[in-house]
Amino acid sequence: MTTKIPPMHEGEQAAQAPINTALTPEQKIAALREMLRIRRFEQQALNFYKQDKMGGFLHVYIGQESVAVAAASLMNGQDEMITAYRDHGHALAVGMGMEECMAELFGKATGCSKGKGGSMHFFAPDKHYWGGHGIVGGQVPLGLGLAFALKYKNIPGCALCFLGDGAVNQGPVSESLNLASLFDLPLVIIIENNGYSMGTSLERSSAIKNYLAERAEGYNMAWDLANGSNFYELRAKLHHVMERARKESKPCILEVSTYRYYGHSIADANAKKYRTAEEIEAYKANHDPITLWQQQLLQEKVVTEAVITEIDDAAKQEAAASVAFADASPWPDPESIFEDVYSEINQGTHFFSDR
Amino acid sequence: MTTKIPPMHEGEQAAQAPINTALTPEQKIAALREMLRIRRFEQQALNFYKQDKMGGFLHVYIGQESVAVAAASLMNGQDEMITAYRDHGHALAVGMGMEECMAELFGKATGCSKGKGGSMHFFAPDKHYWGGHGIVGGQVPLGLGLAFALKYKNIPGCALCFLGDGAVNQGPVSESLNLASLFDLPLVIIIENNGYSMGTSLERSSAIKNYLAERAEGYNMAWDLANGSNFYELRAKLHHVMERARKESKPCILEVSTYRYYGHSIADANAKKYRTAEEIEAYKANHDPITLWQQQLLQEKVVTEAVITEIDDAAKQEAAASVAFADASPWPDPESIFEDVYSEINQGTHFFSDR
Amino acid sequence: MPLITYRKALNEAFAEELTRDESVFLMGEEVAEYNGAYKVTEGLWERFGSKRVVDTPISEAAFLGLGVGAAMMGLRPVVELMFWSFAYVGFDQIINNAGCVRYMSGGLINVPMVIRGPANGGTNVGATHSHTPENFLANTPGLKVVAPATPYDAKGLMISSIRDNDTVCFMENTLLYGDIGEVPEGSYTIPLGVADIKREGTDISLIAHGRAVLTALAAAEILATEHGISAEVVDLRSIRPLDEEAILNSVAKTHRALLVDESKPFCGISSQIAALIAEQAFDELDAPVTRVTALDAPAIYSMPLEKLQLPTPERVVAKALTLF
Amino acid sequence: MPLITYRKALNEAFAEELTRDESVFLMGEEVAEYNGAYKVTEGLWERFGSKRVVDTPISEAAFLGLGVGAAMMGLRPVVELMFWSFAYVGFDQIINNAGCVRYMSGGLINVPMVIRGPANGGTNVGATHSHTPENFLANTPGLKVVAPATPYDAKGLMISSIRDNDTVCFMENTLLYGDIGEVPEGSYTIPLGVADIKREGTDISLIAHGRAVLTALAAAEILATEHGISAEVVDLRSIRPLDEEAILNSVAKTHRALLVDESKPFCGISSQIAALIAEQAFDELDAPVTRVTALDAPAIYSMPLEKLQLPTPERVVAKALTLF
Ligand SMILES: Cc1ncc(C[n+]2csc(CCOP(=O)(O)OP(=O)(O)O)c2C)c(N)n1
Ligand SMILES: Cc1ncc(C[n+]2csc(CCOP(=O)(O)OP(=O)(O)O)c2C)c(N)n1
Ligand SMILES: [Mg+2]
Ligand SMILES: [Mg+2]
Repeated sequence: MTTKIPPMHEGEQAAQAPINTALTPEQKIAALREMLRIRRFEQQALNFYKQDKMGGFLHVYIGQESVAVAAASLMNGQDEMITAYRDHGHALAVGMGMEECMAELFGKATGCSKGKGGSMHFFAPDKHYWGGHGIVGGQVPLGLGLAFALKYKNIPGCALCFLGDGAVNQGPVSESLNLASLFDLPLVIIIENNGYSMGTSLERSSAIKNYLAERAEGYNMAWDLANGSNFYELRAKLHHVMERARKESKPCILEVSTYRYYGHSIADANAKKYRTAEEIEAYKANHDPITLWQQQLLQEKVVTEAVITEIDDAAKQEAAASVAFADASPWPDPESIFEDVYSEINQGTHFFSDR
Repeated sequence: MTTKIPPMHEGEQAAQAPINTALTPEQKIAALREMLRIRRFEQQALNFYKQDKMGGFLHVYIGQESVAVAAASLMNGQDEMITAYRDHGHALAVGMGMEECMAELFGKATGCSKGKGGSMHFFAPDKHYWGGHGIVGGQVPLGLGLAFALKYKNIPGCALCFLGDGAVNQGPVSESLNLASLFDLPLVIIIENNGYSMGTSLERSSAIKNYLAERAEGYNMAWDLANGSNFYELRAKLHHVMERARKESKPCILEVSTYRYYGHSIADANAKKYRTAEEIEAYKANHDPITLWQQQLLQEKVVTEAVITEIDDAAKQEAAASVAFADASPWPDPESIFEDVYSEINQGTHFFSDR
Repeated sequence: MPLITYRKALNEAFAEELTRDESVFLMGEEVAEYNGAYKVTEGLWERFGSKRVVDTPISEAAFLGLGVGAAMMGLRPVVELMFWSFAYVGFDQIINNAGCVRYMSGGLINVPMVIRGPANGGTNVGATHSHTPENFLANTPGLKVVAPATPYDAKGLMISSIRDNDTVCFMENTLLYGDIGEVPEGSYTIPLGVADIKREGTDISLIAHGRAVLTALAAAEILATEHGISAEVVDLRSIRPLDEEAILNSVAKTHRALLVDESKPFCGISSQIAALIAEQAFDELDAPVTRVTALDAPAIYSMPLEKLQLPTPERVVAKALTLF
Repeated sequence: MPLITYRKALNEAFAEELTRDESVFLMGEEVAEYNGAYKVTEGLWERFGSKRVVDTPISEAAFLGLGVGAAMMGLRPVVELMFWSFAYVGFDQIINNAGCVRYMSGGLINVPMVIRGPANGGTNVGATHSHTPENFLANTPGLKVVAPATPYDAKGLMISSIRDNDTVCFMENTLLYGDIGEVPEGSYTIPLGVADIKREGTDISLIAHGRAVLTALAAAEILATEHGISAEVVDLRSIRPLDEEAILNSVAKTHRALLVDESKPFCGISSQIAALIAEQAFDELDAPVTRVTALDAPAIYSMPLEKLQLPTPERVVAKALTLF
């Protein structure tokens, strides 16, 4: 007997799921706006990364925007979210501001982490957003802890924990599956399967029967698949597993097929070597989640082309403004290196310094 | 489609497996002798542990002897073996001497590890035996490496890697399953499922559908189950998966149901708290692998009661002699603390000492 | 004051805090139904139930990470490592999550967790089970590290650690669990970062943490009775925050420093204290700062040799005499 | 002599050893088809094939353990950690397996493995990606630790490390990969445990490893030209085995020691060197042993601040001047 969740609300049927028919036009437009905001934000970040306005890595989410936006659209104020280093999309989706995020990329004092975390380490606990984690798979045990805390506190929410297809092979992820199932925790694990971990295709990183999510079977845990290009399907499937987590306190894995257009990070010199240009273009042409959502909304007459352009222009302007904000913001004070290490106010007395 | 190995040579049929019909009476008796030697060795160790002749932990294998003996009986000089801290049985089964093993328990210079490793850390590379590892699950990645080396060197052997039912939940174990399957390594993973990890029953430690070994499915890896009380079945199933590893370079998991009579270690004050006396006695009475093998051999007229007694007495004497040897052996020289750290002869020049 | 064991002192600290604060829970392998491998959590599962005292599978990485996640949400997990030696299978969770999240979030997130368990050699369990990683932990800005030597300190420091808003790595010692000392009933705290002069003296400072404090005290007694040397014993108690002032004051008084440390010498805690004294009390020193540590090899199993591998009062005395 | 990069020097070492010894293989994430995240293994997969240059999934614990198991069987794995920061997810394999198996087997088993990758801050990747765990590794008897500062040293030390019969932890640095220096063609070895005087001097010893050596050299130049102070720069090259003699000889000559260390100060490599000098060269010292290290906080992301967090020539000069 499989633990796969029985088929429901897939493909064209997904629009009919109650969670989707309940959407107002405003909500549908809001989802489009969020996706566009993420894309425009990251495109700006890309530009300024190339101009050396930021350092380190920049892992862009472009191509995957639907996933974070669908998940965030279902959060009810009692749910929690955590993800890996490809975290800008999730951050904006839960409501973090472009300015604080861009300023963080610029390493400025006005950044969401005061310039201390950088691209991989965005956090907004007030928005139920727990990062932004740089070590592959490392966020999953933490997500388990979020789910544990929800249950412990009798809060009927769920913890949404995102990870990549490559991350599934980290040991702590497997350990977490066992614990989540054993303890019946409201943990929703979302594998954003974009087919690659850096330059390694799924086939070269993972021994599986058919799907990564199928590993849930070994832990007697429910699992399902979703098409990341279909916003309605994503919402329907996510809603189902989130409700199951909230109401029955049961974990599951949802594997979402998606794609990233850029290299692993912007430092990825090989971005075009392990994939063909055709593969990338085919995805952009046929599966782009934003394009498809726009088409859907046009078809539903929820928007016109003009409205789309208006929303997009606003997103572009907001992104440009966030760059201006970041650029104009001050660097953190050198003394701030020593701040925020420990929770005490007067930290100087508490730890070693060579100064 | 399941990756479970189809039923074959189970229960009473197992005696008919070619690998078993090929056994000479001498070989059958040898197997009995090995099991009895392990049991008598450990009973002696137990006695002298209680007399403070040894320190630390003593994890006895009594009740599980058939597993290591069946596996060792199938090793062909090109196979490798590795296990956890409950390692005396495997050590004796591959041919380590009682004297060097007992002396190691006594912490003597004549011990197999010169008194440096202790009960949990027996090694005999010349006998293809790679330990004896104290960190739960830690031997599994190493076993993966043994299998990797076999394949790399084009040696048509297999690596036998034992672990407990509790150890299955360590992350590096899952990682190793993926790698073994992805790289097609000749790794035979044997879960000695004795129902408990310390005081925790399988149900309290592991979320599974039916069997731990079933987790192999998620890695597209073959798996099977074996009854640890049935020596013929163990051999038949082990032989099948070992041959598959040797000839096709394919990994698998074999889950063996077994039982330990004593507490987790001899320091386990709770040994009788998490299991009922009835459970233990029922196992001893109905499932003891040595008793059952003796009955089998009596039935086959391979042995008489007298022969059994003779073999057993010899085992007892050998065990007693190993104690005498260990007791009479010298302590290691204090200077030897500094030896064997690094491979250089003149180690003193190479590392820090406060002396 | 009641005389109780170090083990019981810890147990009382847990019971106090479990009672006082609903957000405190204990977690680890065998901590609940089995009462703890070393019985430190004895009776607590019966008293507080499965929600507050939680048994786990053998998955240190996952349950340490669970602790971090739960702590970020405001709970106060007290996570047991059956041995600190097992920390290495969950080391990423300790260093990168517990240690870095506060900083990387610009102070938005606290991780009020205690990670506890024994960290010691001397029990014939061989190298894999005898690690003393307090130096790795204390090296990591963001983590706090505590190592009590007495039942009194164990209880007071544990209560403080549970109430602390940062992750505290609490280093216990299986050889001390049975030690008996005076411990007040009820709650009391000992602030982290305050060393304790366990014996006053004028001629040499013996500086130690954990069980090495007892070795130092034994050595001080021998130095006094057999050699007429008055040794001061400074018990660091807390390694990070470190009470640098207490160390420097003692050295300014005695002008000689000998560090006693059961962990390995290369980049050990004693290296750090030696470096501190060498830099900041150079002019006070009448003799080189010196140390007695674990002999620098993996922990040996053999019973008599393992005893020699850890600092003994005799080795401390012998080394001390070279400074006069 | 050809002028090549540090990266290329390492690449040549691998190519030499892969050619010379069939038992050598490279393994790690993206080391083969992708040429290595930092291109250190560029071209080797094409040249030596998938058997000798092996891509892995993101499973450090498993492939580090695989390396140990294969090394026990006589192979010579050279395992890449894309960053040494990722060592913590496989730390048990490094400390308990690579570090302890030889000892626990009474010398029956060698583990001739190299674990390599960059260990440095300074590249704006934040705290999780900027760890420098050479002190944790060097603390562990059984492991060797090497940290070359120049292309020449990188190649010679790598060849020695691959041929060494123990596990060598090889600490590279992404900021050095592009540095150019003279490197002989073909094979040559630099023995582990031999420091190198990178600049002779008489007034003060600047002692460092890895990239801090370059910082020390820059500082020495400033001290010479602007302050008339002659600084000797001791490059440890190998941290364990440690060339204690070279350190002590230099201090005996200059009577002043300043340690420059990019890692965190608490129980860092510089603590160990300071403790060594304080104990063994006490009478030689005309001033306290002192240090310049990474500022003691998790690595900050912000670009200008991260530069300040690591030792700079200016900080070294300022500190050096306090010793005169
Ligand atoms: C433990 C660890 N190993 C390696 C890395 C380097 N690394 C960062 S991301 C990545 C690939 C992850 O791929 P995937 O999980 O599929 O996520 P995606 O990048 O596709 O979103 C690797 C190897 C790391 N950060 N942490
Ligand atoms: C990483 C780690 N965690 C915990 C322990 C302590 N420990 C030793 S054995 C054991 C139970 C293992 O049970 P199982 O795998 O079923 O093997 P069995 O003892 O039954 O043979 C535990 C928890 C350890 N040695 N290593
Ligand atoms: Mg991916
Ligand atoms: Mg078991």
